Amino acid sequence: MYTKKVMDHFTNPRNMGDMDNADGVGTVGNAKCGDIMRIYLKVENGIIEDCKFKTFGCGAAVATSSMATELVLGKTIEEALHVTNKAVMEALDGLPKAKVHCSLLAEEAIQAALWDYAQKHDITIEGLEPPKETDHHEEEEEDF
Amino acid sequence: MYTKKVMDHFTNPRNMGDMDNADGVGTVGNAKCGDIMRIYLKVENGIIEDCKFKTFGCGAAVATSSMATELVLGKTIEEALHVTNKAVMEALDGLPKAKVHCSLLAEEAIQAALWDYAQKHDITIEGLEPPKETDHHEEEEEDF
Amino acid sequence: MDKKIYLDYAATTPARQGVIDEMLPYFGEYYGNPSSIYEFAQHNKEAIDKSRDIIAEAIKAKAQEVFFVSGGTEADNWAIRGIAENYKSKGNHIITTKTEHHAVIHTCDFLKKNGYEVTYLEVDADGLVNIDDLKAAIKETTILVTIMYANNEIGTIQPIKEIGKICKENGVIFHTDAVQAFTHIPIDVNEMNIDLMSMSSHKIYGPKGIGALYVRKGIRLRALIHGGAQERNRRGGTENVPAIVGFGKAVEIALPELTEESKRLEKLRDYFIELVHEKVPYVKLNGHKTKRLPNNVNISFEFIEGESLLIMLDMKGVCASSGSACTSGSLDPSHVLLAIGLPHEIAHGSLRVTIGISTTKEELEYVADSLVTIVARLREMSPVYEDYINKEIESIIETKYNLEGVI
Amino acid sequence: MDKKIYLDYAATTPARQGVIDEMLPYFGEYYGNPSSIYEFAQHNKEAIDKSRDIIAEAIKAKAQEVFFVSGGTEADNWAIRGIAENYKSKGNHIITTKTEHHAVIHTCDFLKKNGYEVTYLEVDADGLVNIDDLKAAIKETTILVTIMYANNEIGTIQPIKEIGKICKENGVIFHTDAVQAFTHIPIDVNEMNIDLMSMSSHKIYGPKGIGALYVRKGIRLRALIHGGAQERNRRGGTENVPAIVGFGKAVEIALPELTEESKRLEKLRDYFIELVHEKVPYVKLNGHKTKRLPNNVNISFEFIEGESLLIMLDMKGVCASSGSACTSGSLDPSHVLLAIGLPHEIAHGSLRVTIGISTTKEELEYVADSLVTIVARLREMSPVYEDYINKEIESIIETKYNLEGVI
Ligand SMILES: Cc1ncc(COP(=O)(O)O)c(C=O)c1O
Ligand SMILES: Cc1ncc(COP(=O)(O)O)c(C=O)c1O
Repeated sequence: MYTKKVMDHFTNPRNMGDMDNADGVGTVGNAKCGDIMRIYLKVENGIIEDCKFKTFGCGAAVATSSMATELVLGKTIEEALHVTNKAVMEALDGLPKAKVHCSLLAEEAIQAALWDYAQKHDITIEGLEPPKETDHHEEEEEDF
Repeated sequence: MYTKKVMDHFTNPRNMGDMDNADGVGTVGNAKCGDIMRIYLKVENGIIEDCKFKTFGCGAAVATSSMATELVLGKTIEEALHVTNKAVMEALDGLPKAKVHCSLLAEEAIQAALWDYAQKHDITIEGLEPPKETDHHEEEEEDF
Repeated sequence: MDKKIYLDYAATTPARQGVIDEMLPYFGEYYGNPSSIYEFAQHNKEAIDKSRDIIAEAIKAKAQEVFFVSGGTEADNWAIRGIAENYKSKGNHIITTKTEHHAVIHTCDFLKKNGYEVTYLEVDADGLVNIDDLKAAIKETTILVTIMYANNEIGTIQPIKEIGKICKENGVIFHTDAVQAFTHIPIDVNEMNIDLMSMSSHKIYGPKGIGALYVRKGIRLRALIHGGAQERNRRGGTENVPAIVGFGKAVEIALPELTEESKRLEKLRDYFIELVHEKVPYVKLNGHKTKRLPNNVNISFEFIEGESLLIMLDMKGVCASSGSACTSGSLDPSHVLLAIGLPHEIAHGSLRVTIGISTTKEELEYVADSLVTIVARLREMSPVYEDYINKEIESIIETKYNLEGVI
Repeated sequence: MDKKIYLDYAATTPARQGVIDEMLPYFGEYYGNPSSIYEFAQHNKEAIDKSRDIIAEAIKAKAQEVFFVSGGTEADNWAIRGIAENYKSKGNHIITTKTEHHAVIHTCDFLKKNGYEVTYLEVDADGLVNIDDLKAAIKETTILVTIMYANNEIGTIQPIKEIGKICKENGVIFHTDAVQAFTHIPIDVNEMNIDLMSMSSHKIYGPKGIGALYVRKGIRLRALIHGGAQERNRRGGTENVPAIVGFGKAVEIALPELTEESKRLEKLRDYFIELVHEKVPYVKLNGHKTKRLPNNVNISFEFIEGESLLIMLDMKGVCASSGSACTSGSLDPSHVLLAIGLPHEIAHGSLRVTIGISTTKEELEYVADSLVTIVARLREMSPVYEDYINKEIESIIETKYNLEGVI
């Protein structure tokens, strides 16, 4: 069902854990849809120096959050903003159709953490929207 | 599907053939229902001295006509009248439900031959009705 | 019975050894439920996908257009009822023919009782649908045309490509029951404009209890069997993995052999037809002479009845059929034979011989010889033949069909 | 993966060797179509009759009341839709529960969309239907009550005898989906006043793709699959002989072992439940503690999500399920767990372990030990658990269910 990369990131998640004195923390998802992701950021001079995650969710949820942290680590805020769900999926060699929403969640988790960082440090990050409750469940393929 | 007795009478039909100068001949059934039976009788002093049949029809049709001839041979007309389809079926150790109509046809064939005999010899046989076109097809078991 | 000559391949076929071998591990070893998440069951999911690919490729369809069902009958029911119910708002008229398999006819009958209008097209003496009749029958309210690819009793192959073209031109959905045609004659659902197509495994040396329905992308087909999310939500029920694997394997084996095997069968078929006509008088071939399944022979023997004939053949080790297997046990003569205009008298006396992979020339010669004896014997017993000999009636085959018989 | 511990017997079972051996000759050797007239095929007819007898006897029914279908799903669909359509003139109201299998729920949903009124009864926290609710729901227009015998996810066994009694008293037809109960607990259709009952072969060590519907004599059940005269005109389609034979054999083997095997399984089941509760904190058993299938364990693990749990178990060679296999792939938590009132948070983190003939105590101990590690690992990764540890939230299991957990 999952690619080797997904399985690797699920079984050996990178950057898993919490962070004391994080500069930004973002939590997205909810128990109803079965996935909750939390991203911690440490930002220095506009560069993401450290990034951690915790995830409650399926294999894809864990893997996408792990991959997302990898992708933003060492990047500028600008660059991190452009780590899209597509980039996460590609880096994982793809996801099953039913799991695409996990990659969206990972993208949002990064943005939510950046938003929190901006709020706390009273700065404005261009193009960054406040996080909102969304539901990424796909419609059933066709309705008969 | 068929009992051993039925198969025996089908493969080795008794009294199969036609008869010159028969005293009575009865033909029942029709091509539509797929069974036609013809019975020939030779009657002497009120006793069935000889009896032959020809049958167009299924295995059960052949077997019941064969058995019917056996059952009436040597009997008085009176007795032959009482050779019912039940008697024929019992003598054959039974018939599949869908084939019961064959035994009715055999009963009717005997009676038709007796009727013909009575007509030709201008006598009345008590309890004997003129043959009529009937259709013995069973209703389907239940209609859903 | 020592000898067994099986000549009822249209009723069902043995599963090939290669098919059985392929299925076997899926009963006790790879038994996982393909919907399960663990590796062990994922293997079965892949096995199903592989079969789906094979079948899709065989008819030039996409894998997502192939749905597994429990057999040809379910495929027919699903296609017809599913379309009827889903396109009700568009119309309530269905067109079919008088020679369809009971799975189609009885489903149409059922819909007719429930507010649909059904046109049962006549066929000609060879069993062919008239294209002009079809054109004339299509109207505003027509939502579905369901016409079989090839007939199971008389083997006649319909002009499917023309039918498909007309349906397309008129915006009418076209379903075809290809149970007898699949892997016997080449099928291309696109070239033939087929929207839905029924297939069955046990007619092509696969296992019983499995079949497939092709559903063209874009066709909305309401589920017939509701349940779990199997078959992309369209057909509930734990997948019959071994059977699906076996079905796929059967297609995989049959397809490359198609051309050669059908040629071989056609030759045998025509040889047997000739042989019977040579050796037995008052016989008539039913179905079209050339637009005919390679494996089908259907012959009426005048003055005798089919069941007796079958039993006597059985006693000589020959397995054949009269009408279709599904209707045996019923007392009415086959609706197909009546539809091609056969009088009851000779419809009752018809024999279907369908040949297959194991059939040899020698077997057919043996059967032809057996027929000589058996038919003679049954005619000797027949009051109808007696009437003919006594010149009380005429031979229907002689007078109506101008087929000469020699005694 | 070297080790394989299969604990998903409720999803499907391997066919027993004895079953496979019994089926095998019917693929390539006794392949005849049972509707055919010749001796060769009559053997298969008898084989089918034998299986029918075995199954009828197992539920104290008559052979003519047992109809073979393609599986539990078809049986459910047929029973519900068949009754709904045939008794429409009497009424349009159907009663079921919120914890039925999708084969039942989705069929009811379908009927609801098509003019029927459906009452989905609530269940209590253990999954049991309230008899007074049922009584209150029955009205003039009620034509059918369909309540499952035992639940496939949480194992809860419904008070079928009481339900049957009430249906009888009210002149309402009663169908039960006994797919998970059949051959696991003794069933007597007369004593329990069951009018229709669904059974499936692949849940009881028989082959996939075959099942049966019991239909009490006198119940008029419209055909769902129209076609040939098979199954006494009620279910068309060439009979799946090998599968029917295998199904019969599976019942024949299972029945005499029922009492002893269910005792063994119950002991294992309760041992495992205890073990997990001892070793893992914040866990909750779902389903009734004693009115429960002998082979079913369903446990929620707080703060974690089920799919991750399954994958990690899989990597340790353990095959288990979360919710029912049929709904995996769907993202919603199981409708059954929600129906018994579980909050989404813990419904998502549930594990179904279903044991069977090969299950040993050692296997379950291994699984319990694995769970200790895996659950700890997943909680370490869980932001919800972090919130709990930081006292930002409370444990639902502790507060709502008063089940103490030790860290
Ligand atoms: C309670 C219940 N009903 C019905 C079914 C469907 O049975 P089948 O998979 O044979 O269609 C299942 C199993 O999937 C089940 O557990
Ligand atoms: C033309 C045709 N359609 C449908 C069927 C039904 O297929 P199955 O027996 O797989 O249900 C058959 C065979 O019985 C057939 O010959």
